Amino acid sequence: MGNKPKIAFYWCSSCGGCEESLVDMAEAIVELSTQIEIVLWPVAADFKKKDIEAMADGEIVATMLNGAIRTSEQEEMARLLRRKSQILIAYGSCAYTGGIPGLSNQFPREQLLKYVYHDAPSVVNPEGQDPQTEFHDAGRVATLPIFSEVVRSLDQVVDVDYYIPGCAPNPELVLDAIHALLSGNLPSKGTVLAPDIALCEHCPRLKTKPADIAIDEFKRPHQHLIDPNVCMLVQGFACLGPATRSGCGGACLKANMPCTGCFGPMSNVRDQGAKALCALASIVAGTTNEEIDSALDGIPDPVGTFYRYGLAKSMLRRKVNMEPTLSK
Amino acid sequence: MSSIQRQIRFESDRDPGFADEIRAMPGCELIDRCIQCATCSGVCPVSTYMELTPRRIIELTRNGFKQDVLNANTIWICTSCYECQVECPKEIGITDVMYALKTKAIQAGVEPKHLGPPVLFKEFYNMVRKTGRMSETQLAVRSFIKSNPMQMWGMKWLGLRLLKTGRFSVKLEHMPKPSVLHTALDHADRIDGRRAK
Amino acid sequence: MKYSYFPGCSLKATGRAYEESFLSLCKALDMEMEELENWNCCGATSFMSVEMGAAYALTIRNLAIAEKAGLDMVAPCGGCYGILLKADHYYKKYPTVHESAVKSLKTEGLEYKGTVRVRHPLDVLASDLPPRALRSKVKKPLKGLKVACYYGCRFVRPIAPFDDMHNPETMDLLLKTVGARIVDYTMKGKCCGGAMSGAMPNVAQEMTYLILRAAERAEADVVATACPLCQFNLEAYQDEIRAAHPDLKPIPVVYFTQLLGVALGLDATATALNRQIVPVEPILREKGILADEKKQPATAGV
Amino acid sequence: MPENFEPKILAFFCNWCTYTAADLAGVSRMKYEPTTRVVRVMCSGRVDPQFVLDAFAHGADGVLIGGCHPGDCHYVEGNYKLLRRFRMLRRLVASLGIEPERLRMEWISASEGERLQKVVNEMTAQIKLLGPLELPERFREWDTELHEETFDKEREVVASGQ
Amino acid sequence: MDDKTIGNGSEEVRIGFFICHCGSNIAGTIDVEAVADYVRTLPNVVVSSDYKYTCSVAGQDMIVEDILKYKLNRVVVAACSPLLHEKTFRAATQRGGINPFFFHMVNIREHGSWVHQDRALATQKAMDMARGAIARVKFHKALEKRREPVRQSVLVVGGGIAGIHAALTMANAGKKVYLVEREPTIGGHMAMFDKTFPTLDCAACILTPKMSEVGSHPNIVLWSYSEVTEIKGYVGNYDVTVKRKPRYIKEDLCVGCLDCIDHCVFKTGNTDDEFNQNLSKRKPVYIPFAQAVPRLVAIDPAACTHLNGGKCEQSCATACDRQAIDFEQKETFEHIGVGAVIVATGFKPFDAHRKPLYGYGRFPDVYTALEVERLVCSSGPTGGDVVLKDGSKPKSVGIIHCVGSRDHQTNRWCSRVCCMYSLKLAHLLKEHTDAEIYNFYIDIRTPGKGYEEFYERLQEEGNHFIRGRVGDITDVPIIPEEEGRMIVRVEDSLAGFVRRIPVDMVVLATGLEPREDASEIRRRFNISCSSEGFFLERHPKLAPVSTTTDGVFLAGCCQGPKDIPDTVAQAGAAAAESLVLLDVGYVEMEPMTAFVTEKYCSGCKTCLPLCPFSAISRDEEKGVAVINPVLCKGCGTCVAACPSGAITQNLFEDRQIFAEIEELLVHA
Repeated sequence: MGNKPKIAFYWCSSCGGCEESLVDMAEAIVELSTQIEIVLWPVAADFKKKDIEAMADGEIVATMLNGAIRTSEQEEMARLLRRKSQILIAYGSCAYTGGIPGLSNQFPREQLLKYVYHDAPSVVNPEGQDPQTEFHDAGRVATLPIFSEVVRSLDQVVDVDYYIPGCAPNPELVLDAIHALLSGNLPSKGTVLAPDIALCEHCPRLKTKPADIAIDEFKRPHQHLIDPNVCMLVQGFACLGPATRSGCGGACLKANMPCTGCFGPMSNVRDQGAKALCALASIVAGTTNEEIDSALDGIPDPVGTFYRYGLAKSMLRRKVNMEPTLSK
Repeated sequence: MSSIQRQIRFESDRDPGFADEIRAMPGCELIDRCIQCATCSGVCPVSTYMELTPRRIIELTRNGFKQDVLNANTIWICTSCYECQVECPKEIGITDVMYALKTKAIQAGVEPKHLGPPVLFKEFYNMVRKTGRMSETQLAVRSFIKSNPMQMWGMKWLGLRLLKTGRFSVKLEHMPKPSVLHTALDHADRIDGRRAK
Repeated sequence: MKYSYFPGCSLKATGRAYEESFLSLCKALDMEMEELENWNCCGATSFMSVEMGAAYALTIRNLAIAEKAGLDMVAPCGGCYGILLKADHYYKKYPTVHESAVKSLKTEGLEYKGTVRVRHPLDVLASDLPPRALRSKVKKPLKGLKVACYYGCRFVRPIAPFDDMHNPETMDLLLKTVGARIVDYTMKGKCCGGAMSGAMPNVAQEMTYLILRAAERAEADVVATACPLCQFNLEAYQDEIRAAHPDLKPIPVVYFTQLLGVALGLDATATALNRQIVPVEPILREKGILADEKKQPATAGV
Repeated sequence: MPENFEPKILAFFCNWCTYTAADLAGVSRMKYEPTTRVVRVMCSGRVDPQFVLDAFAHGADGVLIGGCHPGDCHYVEGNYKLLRRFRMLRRLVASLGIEPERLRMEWISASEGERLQKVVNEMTAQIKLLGPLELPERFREWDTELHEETFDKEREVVASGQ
Repeated sequence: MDDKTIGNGSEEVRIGFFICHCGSNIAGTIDVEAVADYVRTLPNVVVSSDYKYTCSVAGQDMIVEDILKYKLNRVVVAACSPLLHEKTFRAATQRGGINPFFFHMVNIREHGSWVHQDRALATQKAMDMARGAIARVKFHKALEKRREPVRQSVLVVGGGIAGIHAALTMANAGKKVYLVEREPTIGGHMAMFDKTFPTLDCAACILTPKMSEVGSHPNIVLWSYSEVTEIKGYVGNYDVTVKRKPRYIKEDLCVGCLDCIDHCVFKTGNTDDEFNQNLSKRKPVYIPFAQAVPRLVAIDPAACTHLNGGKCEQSCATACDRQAIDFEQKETFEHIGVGAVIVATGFKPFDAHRKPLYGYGRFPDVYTALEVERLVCSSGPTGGDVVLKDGSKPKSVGIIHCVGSRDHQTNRWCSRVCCMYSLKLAHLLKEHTDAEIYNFYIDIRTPGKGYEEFYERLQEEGNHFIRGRVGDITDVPIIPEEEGRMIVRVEDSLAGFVRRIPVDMVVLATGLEPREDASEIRRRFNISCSSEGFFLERHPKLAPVSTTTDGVFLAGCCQGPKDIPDTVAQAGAAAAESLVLLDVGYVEMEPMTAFVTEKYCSGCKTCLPLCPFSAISRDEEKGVAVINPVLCKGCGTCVAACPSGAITQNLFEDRQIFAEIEELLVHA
């Protein structure tokens, strides 16, 4: 067993969906397990941090890390695994671009803690206790990691070799990645392991999009019936398909929902949200501020629309000043 | 015997700071734009009575000939009808310049002490500062006493006519609460174009 | 329709007829005029000639009070109207004026945001009434009465918010509406010399003479004005002018509000015609607009 | 705020109108604040929101986009395309806590050198009041937020492992 | 990416930086040596030097020599605006043996030394800008300019003296000319003038021969009563649509005998004659004036009884023995292709109603200058008799200069011609009436050959010159001699007092302003306007007849007020510029077009509706967008919008711009 390549899976700030996607490989994972040795997988097996610490640097062939980085423990583990691994793969949207946890970059840390420990309707906290990083009781010390101000993607913390996008990634992509890994047939460093072309490429609805499209009004998907055969943009729904990497198989569109952009941008794009915004706004109808604004009013939350998965990795990364500023 | 005077002006006769003070007052900032077209003098209904026409006032002011400007009767003749200001092709606030110059003359104490308008202005000013309102008859009487008491006699018929039509009142009008105005006006800036300390 | 009303000093004295006729007219037309609380003199031309900062503060104080009331502010006196407009404009344009006024207002707990719309009765009557409201109330059209409308300076200078700066005609239109014939003459926007009438009477009277004579040559029966200073100046010195220019015939000078009141059939107190130095009733009777004195009881109430 | 804060305004000027207006301001020797750094593009329609965000991310205190007046675009309607993006972008930028005064779009025609001068001076004054944006500094701060904690631990681990 | 080898191929990037002093224009405000020293420290910079005048021959030679000496493959020059000298330095770069697009220019004069005062800050800005350029030029690629043939024909818009002269010049050089005039005849304003200053030669005598030459020239197609409605394409290859309004006359049949006019049911004129400034009447069927070209009548649909649905015996039609009258005529459209366009659409006289002060429209005997031109003209409404509205001859005439000009309330500019034409009219009025003539002026401007001499002649002829802008014209007399006359109230500013001068006639020297539809025309031809509304030349000194659109040139007063000699000179210049374009025979297209990298294009169609030139189409088979480089004008809008980053614009590539932005913001 000692000769099999060592592979580690780890999770940071994530929902567990990425772990689920590993399990979704089903039989393939059993077959894989004959070729690899899993050295860390907190969800599925009992390995300890000290086991990893005991390894030599670079002893792990590859680590697939999912989840964004928000706590000191996560940063510490990311560093540790980086040191011990030859290849570090950011696995899933959160590790890749910050993902849904990245949306909390719109709020100050204190506000989040206050909500979660005091104000949320489901909270029962009669003493108004706040979590402490250290707790002393009868000579014993219990510690919690530090909760940082800012959520970061994995590559904002440590050097990353490859990215597998998706919320969650689909199993085919993962398998392809692992096979490439095992065969040593790897692309250049920094590559996103998904097709470098937008989702529209394969979208069956594309043929219904006219060459002279002009959007009068953006609509919100939950307020309207959606025609399952017609291009989402033609219907006025803010679909991020044109600005999002394919590889997901168009899962959301198959479920008759517009693409929300979880696979991130193509390689020629630096900021998915800005590009998506630009592409969508460019085809809005109207020539005056009023006309344009009324069309754009259908996108009440631009950050949530264009940076649902990518705020942490976007050019601005986080809300700069926490006071609301725009007067209409 | 009147002696012949030199009419020349030397650079030392100019007071450029004076021109700057006027420029800094509201409505007077554009005097340097003047092309001396003379529309102001042409349209002014009373330019025919002025020692210096409005055009010359602008030219002398922007060059800082303070004494010439303040000592001419022009600024006291101006009725403030704004014809010059609205017709000026360079949109210079000529009437505002006239106001600015009047305040400068009174500040400098060079206003003609017995000419009707400056006497009236000061009486009006004092009365409004005190009572907050202007009482026509009182103002007329006070102004005449200080400028031309004889003229009052000529006005007796006018007084009578007003009395007959119920338009004559010797009462001193005032605001219900003039004290608030006293405080308020005491706190206003002197806008005189001088740089604040 | 409700307005803040800024009478100004003259309307309480020599311009009494203006206030009386204007307020009765408003009443007849369902326009409510609420006199501004503790208002002060606008400052006119005189105050500004002595001290500029206090002058603007003085004027703006009235605007600040009106802003609290939240209504349009009606100033019938041309002098007040012009200076209020200008102060509002300069308050926004010149930081020196602004800062000075802010400091001054603060002592009284006032502030002026710059939202007050200063209006003149000409403007209000011409623009705010529903169409035909005035015409439908006419009881005695001023048929055959030839009126020279005289505007003077301040409605249109230096700022003209509601009329043509060079050829104002709001008053013409209003009086035409009630049946008067408007005569055309070229002096209607020239200065009456009002500011000088006391201080330099000879200058002012010369200016007045030209205006009255032009109106007379245009065969006007009566001159209509919209400013107490113009009215006073054009009417009160006609005897003195005649001393120098015997050719000038007496010509009645009234407020346009008086003529409108007559047309609406308001009574003599309401139109304040008794305050004329040069009486206007004779010509109104001659034209059959007012009933003959002797026949009056017989036609009263018709 | 640092003493003598000189804002950095990244400006995108279209070749035909605003860039030419800036040239005209130069030829007319109109003085304005030395705060702008101009990127010339052929048309304001070329301005990609990525450029704007990249500028902020790299230390711009403000971004100014200058194009032709509506109807005057040398390329017919590039400025309208910009306008549409800009209307959305300003909402996005505002929701990310950047004051709206820091992102400005102006139509300045080739003859409006004076306007260019006014806009630059006005924007400079506004940004001076707001103070520096300093995103690169903030990024550094965010990236090193946990360093004390994690580096110490890492050093411990490394030390104990040896 | 490796900094040393980015750009074209794998060669090492070697940049030469040259900063210009521009005498003291730049060096007076910017420490150019410090900038050069700083740039020398930047990566890939091999040589960095400053020079007094980089655009001089010696300066350019220095660049060429340094390219060879240091094996440079990139050049950055920090000097004036690229709009001025980019071409110069690209050419120098090419002479050095490398592709001209490996060059980039930094504008530290117009955007630097001329607009800033603080030396340290201006120098800092120059360093930043240089660093931005160094960063971007690394990513430059070799580009080639495409050549397109130029059509050998030209469109002249407007048939005034400018259009006439430009058309004849081109036609005489053997080029095909389409001359489009809105009115029924060519001639423009000049045809309305009586005499021309300062020589006093008769306007008609010098203009009409040129007009008939246009009418008969084999190379000129003259479309009067027509308008250009659409223009598409690009320099050398414009597609133009011309609307021909119906004149209700078959042009090929009409011989200009004018019998129809004689036989019109209206025995006298029934509508204002615009050619005579509405001082007389004309019939609905008319010819604007005797020497009109083309000599064709027109029927005015607003005045003609029949065309207004009224009952008319149509005696004009029966009178025409060639059956040339056609009441059924409809507007038609002509489509032509031309290589160049000369816009010569002229001016509009200032509307004197806008200065109510002068009583135009109020007092009957206040005239505009153009009206007086017609009054003094022997072919005018009075046959050259200068009479007032009541038929009498004026004894005293006031000419008011600068009406509407030099005035912030109306037009700020000096209209340039009014002083001289006022002098001319003063002379003519004196000659016709022997009246006292008063000129009321602000300044008399006579900068032209023989102009000052003409002024002097007028002074000697006994005309009065009063320096003062008139403040009032009134009919209210104050002394008996003023009774019944207009009184001009003016300050004689040289005497220093106000004067009242009674006159019988007032002439308003109205200025020149852009035509009302100037901004519509400007949009149609894709050219710019200055703030006052005259068409903007590309450069006031160096490209006075060119516009920001290549191949579109300006002539005459549409570019700004000017007199006839200047107009003709400018028209000649516009013709010469057009000839250069046509005779070279091809145009080089700027290579800053966009292209699609197919493998990145998802075919999402975002770009398709964005191109105003329809340059983007979709290859349905491949499912990708395709840009036609001939139609692409290089705006870059599609590039910004492409959500895949699949479109690249030459010279404005994302990586170039990103590099520039990021380096501009690093503080040196």
